[in-house]
Amino acid sequence: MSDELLFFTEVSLAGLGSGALLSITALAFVLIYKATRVINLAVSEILMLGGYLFFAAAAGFGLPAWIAIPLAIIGGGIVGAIVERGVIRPMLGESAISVFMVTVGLGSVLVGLAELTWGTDPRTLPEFMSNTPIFLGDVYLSPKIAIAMAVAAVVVPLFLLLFRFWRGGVALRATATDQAAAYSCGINVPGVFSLAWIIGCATAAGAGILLGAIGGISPAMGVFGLSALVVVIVGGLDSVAGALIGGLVIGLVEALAGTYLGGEFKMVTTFGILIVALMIRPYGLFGTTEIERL
Amino acid sequence: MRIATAKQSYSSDEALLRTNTQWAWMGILALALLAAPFLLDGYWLYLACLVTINVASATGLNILTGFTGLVSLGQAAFMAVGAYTVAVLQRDVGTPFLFNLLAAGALTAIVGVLVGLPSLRVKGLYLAIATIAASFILHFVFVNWQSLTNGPSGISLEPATFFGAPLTSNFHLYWVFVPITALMVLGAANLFRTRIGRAFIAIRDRDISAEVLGIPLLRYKLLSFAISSFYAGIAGGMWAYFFRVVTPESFPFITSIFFLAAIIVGGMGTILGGIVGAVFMTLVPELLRFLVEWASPFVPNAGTLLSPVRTVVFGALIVGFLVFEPQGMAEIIQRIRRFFHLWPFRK
Amino acid sequence: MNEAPREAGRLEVQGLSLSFGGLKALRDVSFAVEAGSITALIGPNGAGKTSMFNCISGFYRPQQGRILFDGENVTARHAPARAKLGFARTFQNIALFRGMTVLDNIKLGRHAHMKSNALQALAYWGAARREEIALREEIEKRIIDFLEINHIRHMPVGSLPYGLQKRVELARALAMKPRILLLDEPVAGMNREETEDMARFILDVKEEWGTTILMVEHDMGMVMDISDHVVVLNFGQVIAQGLPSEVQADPRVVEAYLGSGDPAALMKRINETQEAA
Amino acid sequence: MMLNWTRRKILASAAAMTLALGVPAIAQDNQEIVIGGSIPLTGVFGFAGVGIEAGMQDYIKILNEEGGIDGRKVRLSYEDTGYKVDTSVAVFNKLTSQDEIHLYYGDSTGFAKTINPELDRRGTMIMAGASFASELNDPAKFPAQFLAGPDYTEMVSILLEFIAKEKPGATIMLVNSDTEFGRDPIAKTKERASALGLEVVGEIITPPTAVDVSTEVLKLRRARPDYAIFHGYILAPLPEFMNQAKQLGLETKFMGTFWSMDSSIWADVGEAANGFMGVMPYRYYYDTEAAPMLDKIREMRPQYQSTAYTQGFLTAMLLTEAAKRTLAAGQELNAKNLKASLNTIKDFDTGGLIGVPISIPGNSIPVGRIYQYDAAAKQMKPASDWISVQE
Repeated sequence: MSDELLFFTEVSLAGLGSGALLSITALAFVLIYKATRVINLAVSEILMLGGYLFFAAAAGFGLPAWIAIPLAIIGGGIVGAIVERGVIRPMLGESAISVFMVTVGLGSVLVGLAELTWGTDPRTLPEFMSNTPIFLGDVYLSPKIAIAMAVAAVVVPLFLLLFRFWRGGVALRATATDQAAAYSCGINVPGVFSLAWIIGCATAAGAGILLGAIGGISPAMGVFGLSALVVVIVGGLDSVAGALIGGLVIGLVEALAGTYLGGEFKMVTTFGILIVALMIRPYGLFGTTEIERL
Repeated sequence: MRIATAKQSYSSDEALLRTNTQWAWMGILALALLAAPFLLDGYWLYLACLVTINVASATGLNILTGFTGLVSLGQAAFMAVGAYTVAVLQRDVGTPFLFNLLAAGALTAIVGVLVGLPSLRVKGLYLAIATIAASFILHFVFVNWQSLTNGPSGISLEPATFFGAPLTSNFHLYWVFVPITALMVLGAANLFRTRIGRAFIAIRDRDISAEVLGIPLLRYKLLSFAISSFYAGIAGGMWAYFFRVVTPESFPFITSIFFLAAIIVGGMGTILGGIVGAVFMTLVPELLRFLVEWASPFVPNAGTLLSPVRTVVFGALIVGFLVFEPQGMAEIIQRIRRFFHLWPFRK
Repeated sequence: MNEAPREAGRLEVQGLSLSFGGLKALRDVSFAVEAGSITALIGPNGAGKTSMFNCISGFYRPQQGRILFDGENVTARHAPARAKLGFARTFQNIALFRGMTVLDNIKLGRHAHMKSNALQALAYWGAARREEIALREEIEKRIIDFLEINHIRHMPVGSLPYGLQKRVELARALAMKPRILLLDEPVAGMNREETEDMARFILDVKEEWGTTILMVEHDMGMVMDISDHVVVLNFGQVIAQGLPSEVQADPRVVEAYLGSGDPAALMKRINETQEAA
Repeated sequence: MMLNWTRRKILASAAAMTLALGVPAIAQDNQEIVIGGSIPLTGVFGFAGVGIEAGMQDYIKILNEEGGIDGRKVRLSYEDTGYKVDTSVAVFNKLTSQDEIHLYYGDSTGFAKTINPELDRRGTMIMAGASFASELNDPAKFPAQFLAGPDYTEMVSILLEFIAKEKPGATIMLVNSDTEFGRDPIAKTKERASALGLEVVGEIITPPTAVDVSTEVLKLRRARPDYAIFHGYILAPLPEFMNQAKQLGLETKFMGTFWSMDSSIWADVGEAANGFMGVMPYRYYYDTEAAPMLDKIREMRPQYQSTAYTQGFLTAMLLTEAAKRTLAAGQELNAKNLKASLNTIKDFDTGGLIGVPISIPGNSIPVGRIYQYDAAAKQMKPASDWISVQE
């Protein structure tokens, strides 16, 4: 392999790897949107919270990673449940924008609470992943990124399968299609809402652990969620496959733009793609088009 | 209890202030605004100027989001465009203060129309996200168009002069900012007693029906973007004269959320809402400062709690108002007003 | 201002077809609405009446056919342009703007005929001020009195009872300087007394304003009482048209209303059509 | 009596009113000297702010125990800014309306630039702070400010001097965050490097929010520079860079500037941090070379104190030194006199906080020294002598 090609391959792989991380985060958005039609911007902060919960369990209580990780994920789910019951359900029937802004406010509350609990200093998570470099032939792949890819490779198909075959997943899909009809079919719609929030927030918390392991944690790390939001808009707000493919595409494009144009072009390329995507396919590559009525 | 006043003519019934009580309140407000700079110390005068700028910007955002129903998270970026316009004009051209402000408004209006173009295809949250994208792209321009914006280090401004008088201190700026903002608020109030304002509200309430009733949607959405950005641009211009330095980091994304929060808390779709929201949201963090100061003898490290507490309160206000008082503070004020209208004959 | 009502227009629909995906909502529909007449468009649920209205007011673009207004082809015109031309409509599910008062809702109808620009509006000065005050005067004198809604003019529309809301919608349509009024179920959901009031207002509009009126209505009694001409749609096709008395006697119409013997199939069609609309 | 008491109360409230209304209080001879401070106790810079505050307080305590300035006590009046410019400005306005302030500590480049016109307008105080932005090192544009150390360009120059000596002709990669802070020294660094015969083989700009730096590491690997100079970061993403570079077997030496150089932030990183180098204008708390002021600090604070602490301590020392010299000359405390007095500081002994006697002819103190992290000892060890880039 020529040097140039090798470099390109490595950059692309690294891009796909961080794209995988975006995909997992995007999944949290999609799950919640699919069931409840809420764009939950607080996913970003749940992500941050996941990192901190892991930090508290692993560094604070000295628990081993295999206990700390599930604890943090469950913690994220619990926060999701509380939030759904506490502030989202009373907003049922309000405009999408209002609920969106509620999640924005919620995000701010969570950041403040994290700052009060853990302080504002950035921190490093204890090492819990292998640090052995991975070489595919001559191609180097950062181990943490490889792990992110592996996790995405497991989690995304898992969600696809769950949606298709598991009862709860079917209920979720039914609710997504038509709330009233699902309700009249005896589906526990509020239950489905809670479930979606729990799974969504747990996913976000899991993504937060991965993210924290790579870049450390800080109350401001939720900004990452904005990039994931771009992914879901490009991929389609209600499409699991869209989250996967959107994440990989954005990850790849960011890596290539960052390498060949310069790091300052990463964000602007992402948002440029977003605008183009909105103009060409307003409901994303795989999203469902909403029909307007008079 | 006040008896409904008989109107002499339709034009008096179309006026903004229709009752003596309203005139009286307006008079009190005007007196307070006149007396304020003589009574306030440096700190409060600084806040008064900041509040004035924020009121102008929030009123602009309210036109777009509150009245037209187009959610924008790009208000900070629009203000930045205005601030940069003022800075560049002053540095390179040397045009006078008022001209610069108007130019800032005009240019920002054009940028606003461009940013509003996706409303051709998308609306609601998708549009909100498009405005986020636009603000990041604008930020990129501010950082990288070195020759114009001086890159990351930004532009410093000389103090403005207003008909020969230098506007150096907050005391001076107050006398210029308050009338400008008052005019802007008056303009917004006027707008909503004409066909254009009605068209905006119609688009917000039922956009498709509005079209059938003869309102070209895209044109009016873009017009709303233009007017709202015009306001943001002027507010940004005032901001530039106030702080006298403009950098890409002067208008972070959180500022956009701040303004959206201000109109949510104040009341979307009412002129009063934009005003009280901006005043309230600007002053709450400062009031928390006093709260923390007061608590410091009792709470260890109270000083380090201020910032997180502000973050929590900021979020909680957004959530709280949306859940419990979606119409905002303006509605609370109306309720109090109605109460006194009927007083002493309570329901 | 106090202008005279604009001249009534003649509407003609020629071979109109509209489909959503595979579903044909309208098939080759043709009929005419004579200037100054009251024409009723009737048919069972899902017959395509509202789709027809949506085509006429410019919200749907038909795949085939033409819409002529006083001989001019308006098929390609956008909704706002048609509004300006004199198409004024009300809506089946009341499309008043809840954030505005009754008066503002009515004023909104005049939008397309006003000229003030944003700068004048911000200053409330010049043309904007003159226009607004003249409009207010005209609405007070010609519409509010006419429709007997003086007592509610400053109320927010959301708080009004259903019947009054319908009346405000009519008021708004009148403010549009209509040359043809399109009324989508003007008395749906009204009690007897309200229905009679509305029928009287519609007749008065015809008498005093001379406006052409096309209405969709289910209330057969009222349709037969006030219409000059009736067009019957079923499954997207015109199955009969003529004088009320002729139509009433037409066996195809009777069959359409009583059902074709397979209620389940009919229901299905109806639901599908409503979905699409 | 009653009447008397009431009258006094009225007078007191009247005085309070006057204060509140912003009428300047009549200066008293023995009035205390207040140092104002917009200090980031929370936010991304919170770790530094806490140290800064402690350092300033400690120096003020020492000073007051020695009798203050010209018999006048010194007090620090400060508030948390959360490292947000608008909050810093609000704090500035609040503190200056409460007290007569001639000395000020500001927390960021953004604040330093934002408040500069106001400083010039008031002409009553001088300011130093947590920013070492090169732009501030311009007495013409920032006449009322100074930096208690080298500016960022000077810091990188010190690193370059060191590299030129250690490995002439070395290749260098610049890694900067896409922020004002990060981009600050880039342009000048290239000039300086070529003057010293060093080769800048590339520059990497990372988005401020970037967490994953894999692609950047690949760039580094491709260029295989002898040195990588990081600027515009505190910690992240440095450890990840160093980790991956180590995995890839790169020989590159990693270097940083002042705000990345505190040993406590590296303590958590572990083995990967070993060998990290950077420029430090002050001595570390645990330095063994003779330094009477460090002895005093260690006496007051038996625990490790951060470099931010030293920065705060030294800034307070220089601010008050300027005030001391102004008053000694019988001059009024205003920006012009204070700055002029500050500029008279020549071959000044900081009690060993800086290893060489310092002079402040302009706005900065362009001296520093290279330290290297020793992961086993969890300490920064000196790797060079003191280097001055004063021209």
